[in-house]
Amino acid sequence: MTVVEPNVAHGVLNILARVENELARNRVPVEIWNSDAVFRAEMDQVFGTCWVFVAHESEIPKAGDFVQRRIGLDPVIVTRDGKGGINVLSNYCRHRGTQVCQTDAGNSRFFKCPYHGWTYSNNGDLVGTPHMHEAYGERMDPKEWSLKKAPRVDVRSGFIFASLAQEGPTLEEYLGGGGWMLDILVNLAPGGMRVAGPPERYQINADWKAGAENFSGDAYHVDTLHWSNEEVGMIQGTTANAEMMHAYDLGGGHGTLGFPWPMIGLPLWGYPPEIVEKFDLSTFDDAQRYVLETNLPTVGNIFPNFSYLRAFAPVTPGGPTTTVTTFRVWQPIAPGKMELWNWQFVFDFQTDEEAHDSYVTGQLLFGSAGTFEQDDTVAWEGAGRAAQSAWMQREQMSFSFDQAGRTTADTTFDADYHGPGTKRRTGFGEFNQLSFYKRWLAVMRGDTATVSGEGATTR
Amino acid sequence: MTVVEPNVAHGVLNILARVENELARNRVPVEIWNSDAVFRAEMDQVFGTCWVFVAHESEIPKAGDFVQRRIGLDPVIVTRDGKGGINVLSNYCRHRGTQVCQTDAGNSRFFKCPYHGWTYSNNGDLVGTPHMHEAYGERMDPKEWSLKKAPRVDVRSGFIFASLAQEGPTLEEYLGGGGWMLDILVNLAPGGMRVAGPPERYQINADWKAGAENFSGDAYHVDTLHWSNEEVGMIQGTTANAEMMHAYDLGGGHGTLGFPWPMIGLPLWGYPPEIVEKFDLSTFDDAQRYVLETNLPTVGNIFPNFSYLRAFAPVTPGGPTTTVTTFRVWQPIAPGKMELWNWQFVFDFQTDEEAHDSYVTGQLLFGSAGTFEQDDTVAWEGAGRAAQSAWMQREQMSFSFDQAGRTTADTTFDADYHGPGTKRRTGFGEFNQLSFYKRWLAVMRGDTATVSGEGATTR
Amino acid sequence: MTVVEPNVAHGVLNILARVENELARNRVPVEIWNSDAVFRAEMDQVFGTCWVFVAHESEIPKAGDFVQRRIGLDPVIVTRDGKGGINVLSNYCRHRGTQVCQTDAGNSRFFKCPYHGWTYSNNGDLVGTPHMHEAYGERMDPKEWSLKKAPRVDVRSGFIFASLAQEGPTLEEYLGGGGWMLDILVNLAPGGMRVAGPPERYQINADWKAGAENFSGDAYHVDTLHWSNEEVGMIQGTTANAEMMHAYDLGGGHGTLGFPWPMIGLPLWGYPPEIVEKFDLSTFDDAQRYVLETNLPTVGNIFPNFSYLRAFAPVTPGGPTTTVTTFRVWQPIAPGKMELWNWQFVFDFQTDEEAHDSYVTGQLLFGSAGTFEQDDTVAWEGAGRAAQSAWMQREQMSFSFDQAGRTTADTTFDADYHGPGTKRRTGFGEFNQLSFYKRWLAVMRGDTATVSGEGATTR
Amino acid sequence: MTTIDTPDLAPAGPVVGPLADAALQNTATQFLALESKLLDEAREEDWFQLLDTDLLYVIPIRQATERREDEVNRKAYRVRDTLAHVRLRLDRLATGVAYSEIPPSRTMRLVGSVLATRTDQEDVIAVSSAVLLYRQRGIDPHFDLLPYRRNDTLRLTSDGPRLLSREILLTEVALATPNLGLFL
Amino acid sequence: MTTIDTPDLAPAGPVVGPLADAALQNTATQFLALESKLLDEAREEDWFQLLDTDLLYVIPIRQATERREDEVNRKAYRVRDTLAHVRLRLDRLATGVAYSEIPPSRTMRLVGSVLATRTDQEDVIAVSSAVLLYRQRGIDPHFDLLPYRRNDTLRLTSDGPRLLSREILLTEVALATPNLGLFL
Amino acid sequence: MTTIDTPDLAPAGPVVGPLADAALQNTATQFLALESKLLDEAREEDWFQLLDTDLLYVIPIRQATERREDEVNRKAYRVRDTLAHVRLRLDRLATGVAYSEIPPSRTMRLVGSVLATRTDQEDVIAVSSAVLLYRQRGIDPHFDLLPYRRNDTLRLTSDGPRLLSREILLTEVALATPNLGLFL
Ligand code: FES
Ligand code: FES
Ligand code: FES
Ligand SMILES: [Fe+3]
Ligand SMILES: [Fe+3]
Ligand SMILES: [Fe+3]
Repeated sequence: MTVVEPNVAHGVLNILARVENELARNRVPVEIWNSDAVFRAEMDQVFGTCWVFVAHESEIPKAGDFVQRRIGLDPVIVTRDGKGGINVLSNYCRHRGTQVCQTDAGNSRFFKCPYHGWTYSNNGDLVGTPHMHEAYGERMDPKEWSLKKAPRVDVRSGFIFASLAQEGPTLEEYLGGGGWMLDILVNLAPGGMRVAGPPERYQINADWKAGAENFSGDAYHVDTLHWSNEEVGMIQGTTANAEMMHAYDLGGGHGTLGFPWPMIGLPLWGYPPEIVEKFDLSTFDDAQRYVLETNLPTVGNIFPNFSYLRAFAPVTPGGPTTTVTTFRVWQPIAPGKMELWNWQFVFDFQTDEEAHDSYVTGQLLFGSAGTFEQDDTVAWEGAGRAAQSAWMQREQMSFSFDQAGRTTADTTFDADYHGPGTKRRTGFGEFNQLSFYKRWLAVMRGDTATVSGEGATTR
Repeated sequence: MTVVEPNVAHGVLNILARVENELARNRVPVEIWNSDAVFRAEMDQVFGTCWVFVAHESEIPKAGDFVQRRIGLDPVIVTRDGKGGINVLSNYCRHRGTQVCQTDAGNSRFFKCPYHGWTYSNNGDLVGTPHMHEAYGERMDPKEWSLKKAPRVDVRSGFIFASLAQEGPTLEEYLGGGGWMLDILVNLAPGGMRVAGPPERYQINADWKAGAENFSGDAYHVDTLHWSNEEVGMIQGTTANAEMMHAYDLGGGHGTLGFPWPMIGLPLWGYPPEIVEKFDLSTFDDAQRYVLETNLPTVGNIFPNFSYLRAFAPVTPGGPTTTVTTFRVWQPIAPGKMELWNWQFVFDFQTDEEAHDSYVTGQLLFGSAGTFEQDDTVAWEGAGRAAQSAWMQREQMSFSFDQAGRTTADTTFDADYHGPGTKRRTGFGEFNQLSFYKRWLAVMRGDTATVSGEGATTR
Repeated sequence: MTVVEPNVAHGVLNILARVENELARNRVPVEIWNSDAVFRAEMDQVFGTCWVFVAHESEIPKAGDFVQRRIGLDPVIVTRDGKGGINVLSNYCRHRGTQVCQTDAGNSRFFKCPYHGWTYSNNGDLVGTPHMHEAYGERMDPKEWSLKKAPRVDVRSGFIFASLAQEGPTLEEYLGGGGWMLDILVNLAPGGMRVAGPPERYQINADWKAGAENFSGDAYHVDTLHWSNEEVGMIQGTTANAEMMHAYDLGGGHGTLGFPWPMIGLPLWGYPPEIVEKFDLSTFDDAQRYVLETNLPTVGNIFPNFSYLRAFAPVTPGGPTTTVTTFRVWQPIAPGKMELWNWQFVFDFQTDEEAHDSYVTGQLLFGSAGTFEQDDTVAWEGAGRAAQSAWMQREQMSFSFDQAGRTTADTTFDADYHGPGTKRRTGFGEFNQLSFYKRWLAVMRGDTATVSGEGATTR
Repeated sequence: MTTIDTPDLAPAGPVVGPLADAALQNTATQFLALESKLLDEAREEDWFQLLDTDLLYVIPIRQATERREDEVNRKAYRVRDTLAHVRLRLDRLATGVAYSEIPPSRTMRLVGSVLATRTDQEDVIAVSSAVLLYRQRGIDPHFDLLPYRRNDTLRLTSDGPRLLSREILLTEVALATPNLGLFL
Repeated sequence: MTTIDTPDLAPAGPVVGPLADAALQNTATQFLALESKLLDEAREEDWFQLLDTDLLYVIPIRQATERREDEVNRKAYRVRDTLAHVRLRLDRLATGVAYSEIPPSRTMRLVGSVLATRTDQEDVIAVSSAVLLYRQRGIDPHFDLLPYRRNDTLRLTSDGPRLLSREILLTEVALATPNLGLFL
Repeated sequence: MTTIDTPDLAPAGPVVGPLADAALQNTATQFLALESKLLDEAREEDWFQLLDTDLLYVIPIRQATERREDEVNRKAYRVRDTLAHVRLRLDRLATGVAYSEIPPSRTMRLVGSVLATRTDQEDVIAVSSAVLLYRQRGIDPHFDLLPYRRNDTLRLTSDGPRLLSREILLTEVALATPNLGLFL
């Protein structure tokens, strides 16, 4: 994609060259996880061009509804205008920069700047300036002087994405296999899914890529980092996790791990009959149905920083069970620092009680106090700290993704899989993580022409 | 002025070039409000050369009195020495840098460094070194080893200014029309004005220029940002404010808005007879008298960061009235961050009770808890945040001063005004703000030869 | 020493050139005390090559014992392995950087990474990876994939030092006269000294060099900065301190001040008979014995940032007396900011009661609440603040070490001193401080070939 | 234009429930102080004994909204624990492999602004408090602050007061600490 | 040279006024707790009911000076409010266009170190307290801290205690928050 | 696999000493509040009158260790003061040349989580508290925070309570302030 000039500074280009060399031997250099220069370049190259998730339609159902979100470091207002359109607006007044929206959510037809009163419609247009005649003679052009708007906004299965680049692949092209897999997760029933509540947010001393990498394909950490959950009965059989999880490399940097829920007697992620009977799988294609019958998407990431996870768990140890679905954004806030935005999702048709169990249990496991989440939030801190080390920089430290070259698991592609990208019959190998970083490298270099990515093309 | 080599870095010169281009079409680029490089250059070019207000004589009336202030980021001790002279001293010991003064105010003949005891007179001279003979043989030269001193210190109507540049225009030349207008505000009676109390300080997440720009000429914000005051009866008629305020462009980046107090039945800012009878206007020239009879200075800024405001208000809604005078410094403390230093002033002759009413009411409106002030302090935050946005930088965002080219108000100069600079018969137009930034650009480029500035020369 | 390429940035080289010029006239430029670039270069040039103190053997007496320390900004685990060997290990997992040790001290044979379970022996070797066969086929090479280790670790009189450089002088060569003098302080009895307790830590807004410089030879500050202690009877005769202290310039940047304890009736630092009778001075050479009989090491610094002090004091004013020994590290944590690590030491043979008195009194004087320490911690702040001043930078401010050229004290070398380096018969002159900075300059330039340094060679 | 009318001073009743007397207020104060001490000393099992079997412990989600009353969505949870959930968390901490809290965060729970009021139920009191939790994890060079208000109810039993319900209103919309691996 | 003379232990009288008994101390504690709760919950009108008609609310200016007793200039004000001024501020907040507090800052007022003493007047008590106010404005990514001590007097009325005077001594010389758009 | 067994609720006894009644708790609360006030007002000599002649004031050293019980080494001291040491410190401060505290730090000691319990000795009570000390030194542009818990004993004398012992457990392993030139 050439819409943004590759304005990465010289120091960054050197780092990217080292990334390329190291990726070739299944390594990633430490310096990308906490560097002012790399972070600044990411704000342009990654968050200035990619399609970034900003909100779900169920968060702004009515005309006038809005939520405030971020793309990279930029606050944006995601609005539902009077015509039902969705707008992603910069939150800086065009007159002198004062922020026109100071809330996280609300409902309003207008955003009036408190400083001098310039007033914008919720589609971004400048619709009023006090003392218009004396001050400006004629009306300021509403479009020329509108709040800056994300030039492209689109929706996939209720998920709203925005791109700050004028040109480039469409959302459908961009998501590619990632969107195809996302559909499997959420389009099981008419109406799809909705948020169970507003996002909860917590700040982690780790680079946003640490979360994205992990959700892309890290089957290997579960029976160590999360072992305590096995001991107390919140999960079972995690020692087989890396073996049972199959890795989908969906192209475009998108990756998913698929767990064989049917194999452990929990078809369709263990949803109970009263839920399953509401499902309508007829909209899926054959390849999707194959996925639904074998290794269902369980944890995954859509490049760059939008992840999901579906799990089955007791609402308390030994108690009744539920299936939970969490989506999250690894929101960069500074080099080596992110803010995690975490939503629980339920199916639109679920009863309040069903939704409540799923919501509460989803938070019990994967909220900021989650019995799984807690340990991830701090395990990811190390990379960013190592990145700041003068010693490690002198040593040209790189982290190891050596499983890709060493694993003895069967890493051939599943020939029965006919969906986008590829599927390996194992969770060993750290392949998806490497694909994530290869995509990152390409995007950082402004070379994002081949949207469907290496994963998709090797299919 | 060539006393400081224009040591602005290359990146800054590019920014300044864009500022020049944008100013030509009544715009100012967003990047100047929060940039490490621009801020660093300001410390040299602006605060290293300009005459900067540091204190008022009434704060250090007696020999030995001192207050600690700042020029740019540098702490300076402003002292009244034994001969009545005023000195502006750097607060770093010449031996090893320990700060010799750790208080905001006091009275002392000497500043003794706590580390090794080097002792400086309150005129800065090094007057003692422990064990002088063994340590240094002969006495260290008191001048060569004095605390670094502002090379030039001068006073205008009780206001003490200092310049860190060895050469350049005199204070009188520098202030030009700004000084002439300041005199109108404070020299109404013998003895002039005095501080009602020490400064109060509060830290604002906004660039120092946001305050300077606003006080230079922003008549347009009052009936939006401060409307709540109208609703509760603390002010009246603000919808006519931008129209009634006349803009004085005084040259040198100094600007003032003059309100027609006589026109609303409040000649001389509404001072009551018992005050007015103490006034002696005979010292003013004809042009000053014209100002006093028509549009009196009400809010203004002396370049770079020294502002004033005079207002008339009830001491409580519906209660008796008073006239208040506040001076303030927009003290830079970091890129995009300032500390506001705010003083209330009263006439030296005022009784304790008169002074008390003016002081308390001045603070009620314009202190850190002021019913006007509160809203300014946060409205100004946006520009600095926008300046940090990668998106806005890619968009080459500039803020709008388009009123200058579009206003339908009568913007011809008042032909009856014969004072320095120019006077327009309206507060619309954002002219003074543009003059402030034009001056800023010239100073940043080290091109400060024409002291009297564009405003003065067009008179 | 050429083991580390002089990768100091261009801006730093300019600063170093100015340091050289200024040192030639007994000055040191202000900019070295608080500069991102200088600090970053120090992490490589100083802390990446020098032998740095990390722990004392008495802190990790048993197999498995470890403490966590820092070299420059890098956390290191100092371990006693099963064979009694001492290892200095980087605390970043080689897989993805997670920190494998989250405690300050403990006892463990292994460090297991919480993220994916890679497990390291306490000698650093990688000894386990979960699912080894599936994940990695063959065992990962334990040495190739070990925690990064300080390539060189050595011990002098119980003090453990590490160097991150592969090559260079041995510890003995590096310490030179500094080690010889250290021995005098601690090797007075079999078993030497031990820590009285774990280190206490406190963060000071001053550059690490401020402490190192002070302990290298600042006899001149005592009767000013610490005068309050004289007034309350915790010390006596400090007005004669600079005169009585003799300065040992031990080469290699190491310096010591020697106080004539015998002259004031307190031979051997005033240790009482029951302690002295345990001493065995037979291991010392003639020059060491001369030192012990004349000017005993009292305060000193081993380049770069390891200092010591021995003092004699009442346990309370007017009460019984004790002799205290404190060691400390001036740990850099940011430009212009250090963390002081302070240990009290006692002789290994001392009874609990003797040790207790020495410990408590050592802390009373030189702990974070110490009646001496308090004032040092803040007097040192000034240099770093001055370093950030745009004004002082424009003035090219340098701090004064002019005593070296001006003192009238007898600064000829003591001809009776036959130890390493030189000894002057005075504490005036600021010579040791200049030697510290000369050494710093050489090390920063990567020119550390002549280990024994200028001090030693001029003997 | 406003006038300065001194409003009728309504009795305290409408503003808040009936205030506890000194003895009851003391019961509440000591209970909250004891709790904070036990949790700061990592004595979670002792603390568990102070919980009522009907415990409901909720941290709702807060957002910046134009009106204070819209900020907290009481059907949106960071945490919604019953006693069984708390038991689960303690059991997990006790496994020795709950890494986020190994070593345990060093904490200081400063409880103040305690206000006890009586409720409809004779044996239940309502207690409002403000808390600042200061946390330093592992070898973190920095610290984290967690400010919050709590609306609790305590059941007065013959064994002493027991925590019956707790609602925690975090002051901030985003946690400035990586997780809530602590009881608030 | 000092000697360790144990000074005659003067009775508490000279150090501070006569201490309140437990009931009176409780009155003060609950009053301050209630206030902090109402203000944190943006219930300013309820809080207003707790103010005495003779209220004087003062924040003097503090500077760093060599002696503690010179720091605070009691004739220098950040704020000096009577009840009419407070009414004005509340009215302004209620206009819906007092932008600095739209949305209202999320706050947590932690009140501690409460000490109640009796005064010359039977129906007036003096109350000293320490407060940390934690504030997060709008969509600020950061928080602001306001530390201060308060010297209050409360008038004991048949309707309960009322705030008669409040002096606020800020700990810092410069506010680390952009304005005092809050009651302390 | 855990089961949710509600443990036998042990009486408060084992968890902590016998709780003070409201009057005794008030004695402790007022004592700590008074202390904090005097120290914040730089009235160290008045504070000194509140110390028992047998005072032991200790700040042990804390480290991050795997178990909470290993963190604090009670034979390792930042400070271990008797009354004579405190006297010495006050005398030094009074010299006028104890530079670190010229001018005196502006401080705010916020004391909360106060819990008083009875001890074996009739005239001695144990008091646990949590404190946040906010400090701004001289012309520092920043502030320092010192969080800690205190375990005190007070001797009840006819002249009022006196501080008999104080153990200060700092929350952090490294002080985020340059020195402890203050009483905690
Ligand atoms: S800044 Fe928005 S209207 Fe002026
Ligand atoms: S630093 Fe001032 S006398 Fe040495
Ligand atoms: S990061 Fe240590 S095992 Fe993966
Ligand atoms: Fe995980
Ligand atoms: Fe304004
Ligand atoms: Fe010293």
